[in-house]
Amino acid sequence: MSYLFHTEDDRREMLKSIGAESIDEIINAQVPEEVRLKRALDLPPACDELTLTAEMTRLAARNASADSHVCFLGGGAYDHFIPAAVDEIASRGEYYTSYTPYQAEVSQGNLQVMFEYETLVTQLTGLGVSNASLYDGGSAATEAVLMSLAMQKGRKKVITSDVVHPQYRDILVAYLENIDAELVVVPSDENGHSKPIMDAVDDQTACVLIQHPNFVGQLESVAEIAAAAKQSGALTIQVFDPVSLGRLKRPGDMGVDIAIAEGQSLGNPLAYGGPYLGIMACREELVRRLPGRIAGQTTDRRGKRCWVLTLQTREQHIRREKATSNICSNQTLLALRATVHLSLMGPKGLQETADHCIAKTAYAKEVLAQSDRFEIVGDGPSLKEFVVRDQAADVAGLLAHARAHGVLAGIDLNPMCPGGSEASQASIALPSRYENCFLVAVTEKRSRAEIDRWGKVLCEAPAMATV
Amino acid sequence: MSYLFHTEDDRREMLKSIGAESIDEIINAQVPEEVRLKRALDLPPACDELTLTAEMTRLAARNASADSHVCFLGGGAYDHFIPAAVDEIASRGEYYTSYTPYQAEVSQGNLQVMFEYETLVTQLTGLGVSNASLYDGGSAATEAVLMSLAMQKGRKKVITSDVVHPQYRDILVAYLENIDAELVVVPSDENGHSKPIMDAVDDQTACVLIQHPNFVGQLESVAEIAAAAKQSGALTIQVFDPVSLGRLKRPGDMGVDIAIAEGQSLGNPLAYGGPYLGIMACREELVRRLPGRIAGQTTDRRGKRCWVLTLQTREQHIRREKATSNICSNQTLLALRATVHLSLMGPKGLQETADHCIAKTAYAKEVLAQSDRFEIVGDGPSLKEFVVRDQAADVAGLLAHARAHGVLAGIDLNPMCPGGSEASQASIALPSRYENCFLVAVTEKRSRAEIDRWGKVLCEAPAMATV
Amino acid sequence: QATQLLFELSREGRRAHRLGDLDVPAVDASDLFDSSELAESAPPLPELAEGDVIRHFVGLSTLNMSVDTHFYPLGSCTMKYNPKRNERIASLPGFLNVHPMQDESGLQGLLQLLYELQGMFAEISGLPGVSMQPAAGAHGELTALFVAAAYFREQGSDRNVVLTADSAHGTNPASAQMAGFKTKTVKSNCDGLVDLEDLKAKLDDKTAVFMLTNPNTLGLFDRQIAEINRLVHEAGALIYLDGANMNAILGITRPGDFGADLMHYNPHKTFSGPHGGGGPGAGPICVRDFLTKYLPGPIVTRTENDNATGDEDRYMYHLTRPSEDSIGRVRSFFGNVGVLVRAYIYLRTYGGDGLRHVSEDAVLGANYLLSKVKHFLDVPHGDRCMHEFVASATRLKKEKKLSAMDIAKRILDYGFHAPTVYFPLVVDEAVMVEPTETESKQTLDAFVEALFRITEEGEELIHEAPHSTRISRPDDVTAARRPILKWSDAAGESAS
Amino acid sequence: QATQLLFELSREGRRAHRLGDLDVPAVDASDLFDSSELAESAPPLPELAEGDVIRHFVGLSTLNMSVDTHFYPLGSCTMKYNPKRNERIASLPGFLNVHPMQDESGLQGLLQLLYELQGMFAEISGLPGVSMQPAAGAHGELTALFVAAAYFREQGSDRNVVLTADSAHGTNPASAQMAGFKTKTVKSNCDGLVDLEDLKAKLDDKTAVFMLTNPNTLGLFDRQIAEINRLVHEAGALIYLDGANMNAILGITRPGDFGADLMHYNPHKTFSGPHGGGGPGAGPICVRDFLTKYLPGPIVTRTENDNATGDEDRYMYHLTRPSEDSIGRVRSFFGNVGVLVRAYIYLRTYGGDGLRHVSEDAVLGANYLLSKVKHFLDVPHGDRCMHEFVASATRLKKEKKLSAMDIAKRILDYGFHAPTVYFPLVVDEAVMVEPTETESKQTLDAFVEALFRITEEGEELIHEAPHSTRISRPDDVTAARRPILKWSDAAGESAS
Repeated sequence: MSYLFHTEDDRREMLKSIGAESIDEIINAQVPEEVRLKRALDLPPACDELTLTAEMTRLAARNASADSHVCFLGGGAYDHFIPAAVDEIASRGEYYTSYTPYQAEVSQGNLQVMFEYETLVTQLTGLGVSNASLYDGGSAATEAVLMSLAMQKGRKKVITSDVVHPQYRDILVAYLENIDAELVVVPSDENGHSKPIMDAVDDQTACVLIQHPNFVGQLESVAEIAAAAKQSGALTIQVFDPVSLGRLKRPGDMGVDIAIAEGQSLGNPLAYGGPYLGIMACREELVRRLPGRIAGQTTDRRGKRCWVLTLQTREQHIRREKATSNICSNQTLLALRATVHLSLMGPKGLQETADHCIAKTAYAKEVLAQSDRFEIVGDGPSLKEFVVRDQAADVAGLLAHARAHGVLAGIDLNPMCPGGSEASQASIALPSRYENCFLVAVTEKRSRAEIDRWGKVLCEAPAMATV
Repeated sequence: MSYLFHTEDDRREMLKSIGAESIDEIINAQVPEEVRLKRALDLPPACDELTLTAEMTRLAARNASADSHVCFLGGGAYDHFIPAAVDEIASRGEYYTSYTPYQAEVSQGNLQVMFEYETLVTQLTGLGVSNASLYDGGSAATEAVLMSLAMQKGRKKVITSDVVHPQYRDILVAYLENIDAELVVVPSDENGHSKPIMDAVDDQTACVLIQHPNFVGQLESVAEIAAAAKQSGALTIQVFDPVSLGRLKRPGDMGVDIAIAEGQSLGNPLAYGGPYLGIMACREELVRRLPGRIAGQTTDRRGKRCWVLTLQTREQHIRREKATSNICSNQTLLALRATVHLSLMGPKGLQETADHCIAKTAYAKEVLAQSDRFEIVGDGPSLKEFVVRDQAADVAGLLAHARAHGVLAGIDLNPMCPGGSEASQASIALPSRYENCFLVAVTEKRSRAEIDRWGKVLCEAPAMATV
Repeated sequence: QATQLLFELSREGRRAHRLGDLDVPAVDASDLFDSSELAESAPPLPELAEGDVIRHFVGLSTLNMSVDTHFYPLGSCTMKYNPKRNERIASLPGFLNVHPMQDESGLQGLLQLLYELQGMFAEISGLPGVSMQPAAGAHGELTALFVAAAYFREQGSDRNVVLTADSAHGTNPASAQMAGFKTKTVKSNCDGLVDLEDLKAKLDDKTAVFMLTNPNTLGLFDRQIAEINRLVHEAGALIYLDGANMNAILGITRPGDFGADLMHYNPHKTFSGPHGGGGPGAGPICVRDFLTKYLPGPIVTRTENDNATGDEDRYMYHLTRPSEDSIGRVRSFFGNVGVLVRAYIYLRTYGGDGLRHVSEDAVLGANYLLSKVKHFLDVPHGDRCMHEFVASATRLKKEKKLSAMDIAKRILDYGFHAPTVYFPLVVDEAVMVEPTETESKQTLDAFVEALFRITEEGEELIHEAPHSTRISRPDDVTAARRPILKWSDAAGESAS
Repeated sequence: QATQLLFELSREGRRAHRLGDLDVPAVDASDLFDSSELAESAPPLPELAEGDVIRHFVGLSTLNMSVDTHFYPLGSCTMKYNPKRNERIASLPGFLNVHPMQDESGLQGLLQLLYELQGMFAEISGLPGVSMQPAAGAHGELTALFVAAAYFREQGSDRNVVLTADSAHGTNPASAQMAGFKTKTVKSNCDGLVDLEDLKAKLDDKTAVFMLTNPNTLGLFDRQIAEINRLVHEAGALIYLDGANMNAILGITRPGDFGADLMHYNPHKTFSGPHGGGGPGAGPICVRDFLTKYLPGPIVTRTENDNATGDEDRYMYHLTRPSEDSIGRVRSFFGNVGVLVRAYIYLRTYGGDGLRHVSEDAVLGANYLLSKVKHFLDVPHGDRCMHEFVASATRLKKEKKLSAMDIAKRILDYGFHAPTVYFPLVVDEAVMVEPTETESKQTLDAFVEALFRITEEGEELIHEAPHSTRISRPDDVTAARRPILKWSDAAGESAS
């Protein structure tokens, strides 16, 4: 049977040692008759590798992928280039078939990678300390908020903006629902900036959560907002884009207390949204409230430098209900990929990537400016993402047309606007100004020819509605 | 620059240690001015990984592959299934980035694999000894002939049949051209069997080279031919198909002296013909004339069992012009793949694979029997390969039609028949009875639906010529 | 040989990744952006060549034990063989390079897979409502408790207490606390099962959920399950099943059939993972009908396709947004799809019958080890178990100063990963062994032999173990007291 | 821990690979085939589970040193970094799963690549005729000698002697012999270069080919090359260049420009391989115009496509069968395409300028090592070299009984692969070091430091080296005298 080892002889000898007649005897002695399943599980029959590989290949081919189509989708997940060296390393069994490094002596590989990852994250963010990763960007944002609430006992207010990723806010709502905290979502200004948030901060505010560049691709006045928060005694949490740091100022250099990011863009495949990599860094003073695993340096009994999991007294397996979080896994394999990716990038590679994103995004905006049908929404420059309004008010039709022509042209923002299918409550909606709009991301992977093709497909699409 | 390491500082320090002003100074001191290239090489400009990957992906997509098309091609290379575990192992850097195991202490992995490979080949063939691999099946056949000539000084005649792979004979002709030997190609009988070869064997014959199953998919009377050869003091060389040994008798059990095979079908990708794996096994008495690397077992200074390259006195780096062959590489990585593949197969898996080939081939013959246009050529049962005559005499058009419908339906035999573009001389031609024929291979990978589709495409193809 | 850090290998000016020349007009960032927004220089990442990077990380990998290299009987973690076909298939571009915000019409293949997987999870658990969004087991626990909380909220109930077993994983109480519940601990009885009297005493009209692990962390199936089921439900509470130990009962019994109202799976354990050095996992949850509407979404549904041209497009698959009553999201996008795809391939590979054999062989292997180990190590909870068992080194500690930790460290020298030690907390000097179904009898015999030898070895040899690893017994205390959590240039650290 | 053989792990009845149920009518082989043709049972292969197989071969891999894990300064082998992009791209189904008997119309992408690669090989060598069929360097040598033989045959010439240098690779004379030539050896002079007097003495009207390695195996570029060129050609013979050392001269000088009429490449060395544990390689050859018609085929050619729709299909690529004068085939199918695809990617990655930098850095690295090593090891042929150099342990052997082999064995303990030893034959106790361009200065410094330490270490320590490897100094003599070339059940061997 597939991956089983025991031959009939093995089974016989093993049962003899146990002193049982059959495996059923062992099981039935423990599992009461009344709860036993009396039939076989109703699953598809066992399938061999050849047949299953063929079937799954057909299934995979029925999906439009960033390989089969040209991808301009972003919104928190990006089609950045992944060097082959990243896959080479991450496909080594010693990494992907090992577990949490409970025995440091036989886990120095993973532990050193975690320590290097943490160091890279601090270099990237300009903050003092990083954990070894969390589930994803969205849940990491919420963990940062929970951490802020725990740091600031008595303060119950969490302030964020309506141009922070709607799904990230959705998670926040779900978590805060069950605890004693209040979420305030402050409307952005007409250009999609969150400066108004500054006026909402008060002495009840535990933290301010902003995204920079934000969900609609605009930059925020991070330093100003962080300064205002600090003045009120609140912490500032920034959702950042790792690639943007090839050019933009680092969170730590702008007064941010906790920086979180979706690490997918650092060498991790799109994978329909997961597994992804939650990056979290914070100021050193906050370290004992940091959720998740942390690797630290120490020496062994012979004085050799080595690495271990540390500060475990924050964790659930020791502290149980008093832990900083219930998280006991981390995304080591994805953190490894990010570590290899950043090692290959180096400062120059990261900067070059950001520069290519900037130039190609600017070029894409120009290409679209040639059609009266489209309007670029927002007043600021873009790193790699921007919003386009379809004056023909037929975004769904437009994007379907593009997909039929091999282009994933953008993300329809209508469902996220008030009343939309993904905006079940006001706190997670986008401002209504993004109705009839779509979000476009242009990474360094998009060639001029692809951008031209994207522009052509969009500009030549039939308009079903009129202005 | 791509994979280079030295920074400008490094270069400066290194030159200082050398005592040179520049790299040019070092080079110019050795390479005379008159032969130096005074211009840059005229190659395409350097290309980065992102751009090159995209370009190569487009180039690859322009080829019809056994993935994009349904493949019924054989003729010495087969679309058998390769389990994922084979790729997993072969993609480990410790295997594919190492070299010939000159230092046994740090090459026990490769050496043990070679020893296991050799053992597996002896188990597969029923012969006493195997080398660690040769370039491919075709050149291995010629090496076997050279070995036979060397064993039998004085005998100059090499006898083979016109249903041995035409390309294998082509290689033989090229090699024998330069040495004192005579090649006799005996015509097969009207059903494509090589029994007539028995009458050609005489006391001048060094060896008889047959293929079983042969190029046109027919079985040969191997035991009878080998007995006849033996009686005349000649050696028998059999080209075998590893997968066929799931059911057919092993070469060693039929009196064959040297067995060679193309090992591609044991876990190695089609790869447009290479790199492939030349398998060679022989009776133990012949071992000191065996070409290529051989790994053997010994003990180390502490008495531990271990493996080394052995019998190197046969080889060119010691014997130079007196070596048994000039071959100093071997196809370790492909032999590794075959070793892993056979380990996964086991006796049952190999048998099951042969059984599926047999049943699916029989089914394919039936499917084609439904059309008057086609005739199965040859009287024997097939393991996985058979010849079909197109009574409409339009094989090229037929196969082009099939390819346009996503099916690589067979190999056109016309070019290999007398006067054809691949039959530059009589000794490498197929018998003229295979004019207007194509060769079909059906592996275990072909589903019933694919065979039906193949049959439908062929049967519905327009006939440009008439009977 | 030194194990240098990336940062120590770095040399200014060295490079690996480069992009080509821009094929669109170049833009100077400082023209486009306000100077206050731009960094003065790129982040101070290390500078390496591609060859550096490969040799560094290949080298580090060899310092790990892993399933691919060693027997890994880490109790409660189900370190089974990770099939290579899963890796290959999950890496097909049509699965790997699909964007999470794509339109469902271009995702029919993947959605079909996820739809069928939902059904398989429901069938194996006996619980019809499935959400595959949670990213890990603990995340699934938390999500299930959110669902329970939403349910009680809608009921207008003030139940706010979660009961957990004293043998439970630490995540149970931690998740309960994060979901806003108070926690109380239910004791184990001397058989290692739920102490029914203690359970009865703690069940009241404030009890929201009893979190049960069954088989529990001692590897024992609680034969009082029918009674527990009755007691908890009669008290008006829900039963949550921690699915960490599902590898013991696949096709044998179903949580939905023995009383669980909610549960999570650990596909990275039960459905062959892999574990990825501690992640990623996934934590799909299954719930009873009446709890389905609270699940986070989206969920995959299907409809008949009126324009079908064959079997392939007989159905249309849809991403259905959660209902108004849904708890909302617990992470961004759909879930850990890469992990789920592997679980699907695993389930299709075994099928229903095969899955039962998986559990049977897991149980067989654990009982076989138990039958051997009990001759030289105490096994406090009897000579039968499900897929794992817990021995105790208490006697050895008294007699030979040989602790569970010493055994764990010394077994590394024999080429085996250590069992889990000091968990569950209810067993003193616990040594928790889970062989899984994918180890040969030869391997199990070799492991027992090594374990036995250790109990006979000299104290000093063992207290200084491991001897064969690159490092031995790192100083955890200093690591926590004076944490060094990143490499620092200024620290002038040197490799040793 | 024991390293068991596959055959010792085997247990009857265990299985890994299985096929599904037949979807066509089953056929009983014994009905279809004559019983005399069928085996009584399947071959006695080992029986293993998939988990067995993976752990076995992953484990074995860790017993190898490789470029990905260690500095590998094996002289004459050019163990440079093997780019990972090459592996990824060469594995695209459109390259990997293409059948060798496919029609050229479905192969336009691959044929374009091969066509362009032919052109690049011609440009780098300065020789216009290219055949990519040979499977390895030695195979290329042999093929080139077949070409030379065909040429002289057509000329009606009875030239039947090949001259080889005494410092040449052993394949040179072996190939000459296989191609039907007699061989004579030309001596090296005290500078390590071709002894011109000896060459003159041996050149006569029987000389067919002079086989030259330049730079030679001492790492020296023969500065007499113009004179050699004149002498050989005036004698009516051809010059063959052994391309093993091309890594020293890319873009610096071209064999065609310095007199070679034929040559082979080792793409697995010069163009980044990989080496695959000893293979596969490839051995494309380049020849002068007048030799082109003798090349084995097919060759790729191109024509303008009249129906082109864009840049992509501007040309049609063709497989052109060899001419009537061709020597025929030297292997089946096209050649080692997988290796050639990697070479193409490598060449495209560097481009022309980059390729010259490759050689420059290879030369820089070798000279840097030489500048350090010469202080404690004799380097008989001066203090300048191209991409490699040969030191001699003769003095150490006399003074401290420290042989080249001892150095090679001891350096393994320091975490480096050994240099090539005892080759070339013209240097006593030769230690041949080739660092390649893809090693950092840090690595080169660490290697020199280790080498120096060894010269200072105690005799006994070194004679018993290596100490850190699983085995040490295997008994080669017994291995050859009483060869054990396969595992045998009957032998009752046991792992140790």
